[in-house]
Amino acid sequence: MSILRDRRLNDIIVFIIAVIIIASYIIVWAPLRTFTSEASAWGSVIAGFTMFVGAISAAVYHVNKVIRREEDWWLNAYFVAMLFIMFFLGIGGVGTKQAYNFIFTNIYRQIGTATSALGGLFLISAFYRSFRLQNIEAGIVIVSAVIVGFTFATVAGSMSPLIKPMGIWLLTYPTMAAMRGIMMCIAIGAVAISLRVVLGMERGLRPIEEDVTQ
Amino acid sequence: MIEKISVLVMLVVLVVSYAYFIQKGKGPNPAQIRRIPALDAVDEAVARAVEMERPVLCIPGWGRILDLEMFPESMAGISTLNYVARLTARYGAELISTIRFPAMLPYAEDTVEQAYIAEGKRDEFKRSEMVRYITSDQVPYYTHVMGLVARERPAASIMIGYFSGGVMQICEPGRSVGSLQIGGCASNVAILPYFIITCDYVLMSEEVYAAGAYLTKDPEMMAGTVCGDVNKLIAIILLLIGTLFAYVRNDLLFELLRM
Amino acid sequence: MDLINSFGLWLGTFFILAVLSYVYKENVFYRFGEYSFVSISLAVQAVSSYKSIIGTCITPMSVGRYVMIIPFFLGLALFLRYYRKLAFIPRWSIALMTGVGSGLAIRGLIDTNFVQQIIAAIAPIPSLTPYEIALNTLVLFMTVSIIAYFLFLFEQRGILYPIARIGRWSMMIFFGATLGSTLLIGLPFNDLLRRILQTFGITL
Amino acid sequence: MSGKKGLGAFFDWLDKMDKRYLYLVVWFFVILSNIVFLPFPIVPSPTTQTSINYINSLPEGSRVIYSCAFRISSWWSDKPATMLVLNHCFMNNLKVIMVSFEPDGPSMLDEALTEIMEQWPDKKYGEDIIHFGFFPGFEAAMAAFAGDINTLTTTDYYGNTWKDMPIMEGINGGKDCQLIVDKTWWIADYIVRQFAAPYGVPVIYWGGASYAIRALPYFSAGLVEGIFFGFYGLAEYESIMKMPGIGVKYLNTVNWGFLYIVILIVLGNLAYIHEKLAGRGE
Repeated sequence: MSILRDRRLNDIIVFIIAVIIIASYIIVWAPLRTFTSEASAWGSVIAGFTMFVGAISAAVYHVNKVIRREEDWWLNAYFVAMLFIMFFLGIGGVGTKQAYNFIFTNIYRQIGTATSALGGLFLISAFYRSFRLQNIEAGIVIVSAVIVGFTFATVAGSMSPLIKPMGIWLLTYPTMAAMRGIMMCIAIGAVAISLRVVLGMERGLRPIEEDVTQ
Repeated sequence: MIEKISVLVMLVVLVVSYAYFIQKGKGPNPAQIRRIPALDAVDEAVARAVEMERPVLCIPGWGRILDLEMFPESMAGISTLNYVARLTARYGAELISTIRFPAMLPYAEDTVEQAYIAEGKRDEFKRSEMVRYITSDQVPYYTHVMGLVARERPAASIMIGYFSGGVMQICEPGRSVGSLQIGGCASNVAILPYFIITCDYVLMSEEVYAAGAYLTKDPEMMAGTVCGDVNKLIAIILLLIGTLFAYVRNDLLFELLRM
Repeated sequence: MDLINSFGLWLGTFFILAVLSYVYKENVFYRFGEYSFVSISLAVQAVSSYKSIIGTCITPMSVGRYVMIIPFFLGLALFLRYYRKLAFIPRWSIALMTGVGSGLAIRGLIDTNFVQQIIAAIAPIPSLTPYEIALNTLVLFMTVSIIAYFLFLFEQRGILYPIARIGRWSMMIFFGATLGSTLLIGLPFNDLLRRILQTFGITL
Repeated sequence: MSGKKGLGAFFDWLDKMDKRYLYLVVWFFVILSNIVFLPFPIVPSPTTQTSINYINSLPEGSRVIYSCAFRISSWWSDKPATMLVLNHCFMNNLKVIMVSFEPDGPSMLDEALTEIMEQWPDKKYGEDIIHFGFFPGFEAAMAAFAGDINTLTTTDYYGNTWKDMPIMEGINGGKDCQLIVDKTWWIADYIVRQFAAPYGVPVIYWGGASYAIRALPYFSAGLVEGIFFGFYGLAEYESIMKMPGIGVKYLNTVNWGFLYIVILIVLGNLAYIHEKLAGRGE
């Protein structure tokens, strides 16, 4: 029984699955490719369950607040009520589909659009205060931002036909070259750290009793 | 039948160089990471907080732990938080760190507690004061931190880890309260411009992965950071030679890599 | 029927104004809208994952794919993490997800973000005009200088200092372009404006 | 010197002004943009034109996967984009396979599906279009969907067995399809890593403008056939297809908003230069 509790068993599971998936990329052999699809499908199923656990742990968090009658506890009660109502409407089959779509379209969608509009606002005050030519680097950032901005804001096209081609040239060559360099370095850095995870050397993953939801 | 051989070669080179630098790390002179100015400024930032008797705000990013894209940066954020906590314990500055995802909370609390124990200041460690879980929803999270920055007026804010939208709403008030800001983000490069125009020091993408190793001087993490250099040097050589070949209309290397 | 529609329109407008009221001051209406948003998003998430579990586990098992019983129980095991004695079982589920995730990431990153980029950079140039050569050299030099900037073994001194500096400036062009493309302010307001006006019977 | 004081006072007032007035100005610009229309010639970017040419080059009956990974907050612009892609595919008699990798997706795709079936009465579900719903796990789900859909599921979103449907004849996974249009909130790396690199499935990426810029190296490496630059892509796509909608109509707001930002940037830098000169003066 103790072998099942041993942490090294987890590292072995991670190692075997990762190595087979990587091997299936290089060796063209049907069983390896089927294993990759099967393992990915299993990973997808488990990820589905983690979303469930996330919803339940959020509900537990809010129920505790209601029980302890903390400030605004009625909002927490409303949270849990709306969570369960919406969930049972969602899985209720055809009968409740119309009510589910009503809440989805008239409440969920409108709040979503409003929050994304709100997010855009916060940038405005920053454009005035932070967009300043303090040094060469900030200067390059601002000049490049304005050129690309004018490339996309089509009103520039009516000002002078040169802006769009210049912007497209800036995007197609210098920007692409810079992103290629950054992309190559991030890839190596991320793979080096993923290697440590696969080889079980990443102490950061030593399981502290963490909440598995996020 | 084998395909994508160049991918296999690059992976083998990375694993071999990783093993080499781990062995070198155990030897007399382990590999050292070059100076990263933004990380040297962390000491200066905490010293400034002690002098001005204002708190240090350290945000280890708001990425998930279990998401492989964000995992490396979240780990770098936790290591940075550990280093900052050791400094605040040693010099007695007030530490505040805000957490977005519940999965990150145990790592953050654990790392700050261990820092204070290592500095012999276990009694000064105040869990709920120093490591604050806000909420996992993004807009309310950064709205709360915006208010916190305006109220606590931190002398230094150190933001290294995975970040996404809402960074401006934290760096902008930070600048206006005169806090020395160090920002860094790796895979989400779309966030770096906001750090560049608001922070005093910026860690550029892959430097964030090196933050953990650079600050903790842990030989294994150093090996993980430095081993990538071999692949990068190979890439530079291939790019230079390949371009020369292209100018003389010879596509030998081009076909070789596509095998 | 249009009674429900108009009630829906008024309900939507109430929530839009509740959320936008945040700009004036964080208030109870905003919190009400925020709690509704988070609770509904979690419910939609739970409904979608419930339906996907049925589609990927229950139905296939009913038509003979019994192997899906294993991921089904590994998924259910995630609820065991509250139960200390059996808390080691959910770690297998996480190990499986980590194995799949790191395997897919490692093989993908090295191919699409590294090797394929080198191949694209040294691809044969059809018309070797001076402009093409100059352009290719510019692209090559910017990419190489950025890779040089991210070398950690060597101090940025001597010949490496100017190269790293140019690498840093090249990155600034990319960061500026990224910032420039996000200068889209006020767009969602159009949809909100149209929706609010529609509630009062005005169509834009 | 008094002029300088006036200018200095203006900048100080601007600095100390409550930033919410700047937000009110946004509302003013939005309302103005629905009244005054600036001249804006839509010049399609090369990447948009290449994407449309690629869709037009597909033979009739080709299978196109419409993979969506966005949330409700952007449905106001993603729905017109979805309807545009569906209309374009039906015009060329292409068969569409819809799948979502975000939980909000299924209900939104269901809404788009009902609308498109009303617009094209002769197209039949299961023959010209199929909806697979949501698969969690993001990159793992993409890998499974690309490799072999049987490992993921035996039914579509509505519970019918997808193997019996004419649209899925000879199709075992994403790898057997002729194109995948990825409309997403995320970066292009995932779709390229799971569809283009392992199986060579042609990809058209449609993400936010900044993520589209990040995908340019894939475009130059031939891993991606075309890129739509977020909202601008929608406006250009609508103008090329001569189906004006939200994209063309709201582009005027983009222009007014952009002019507002340029004014703010210029004012900010003037304040900064004035601060520097005043500082040096003392």
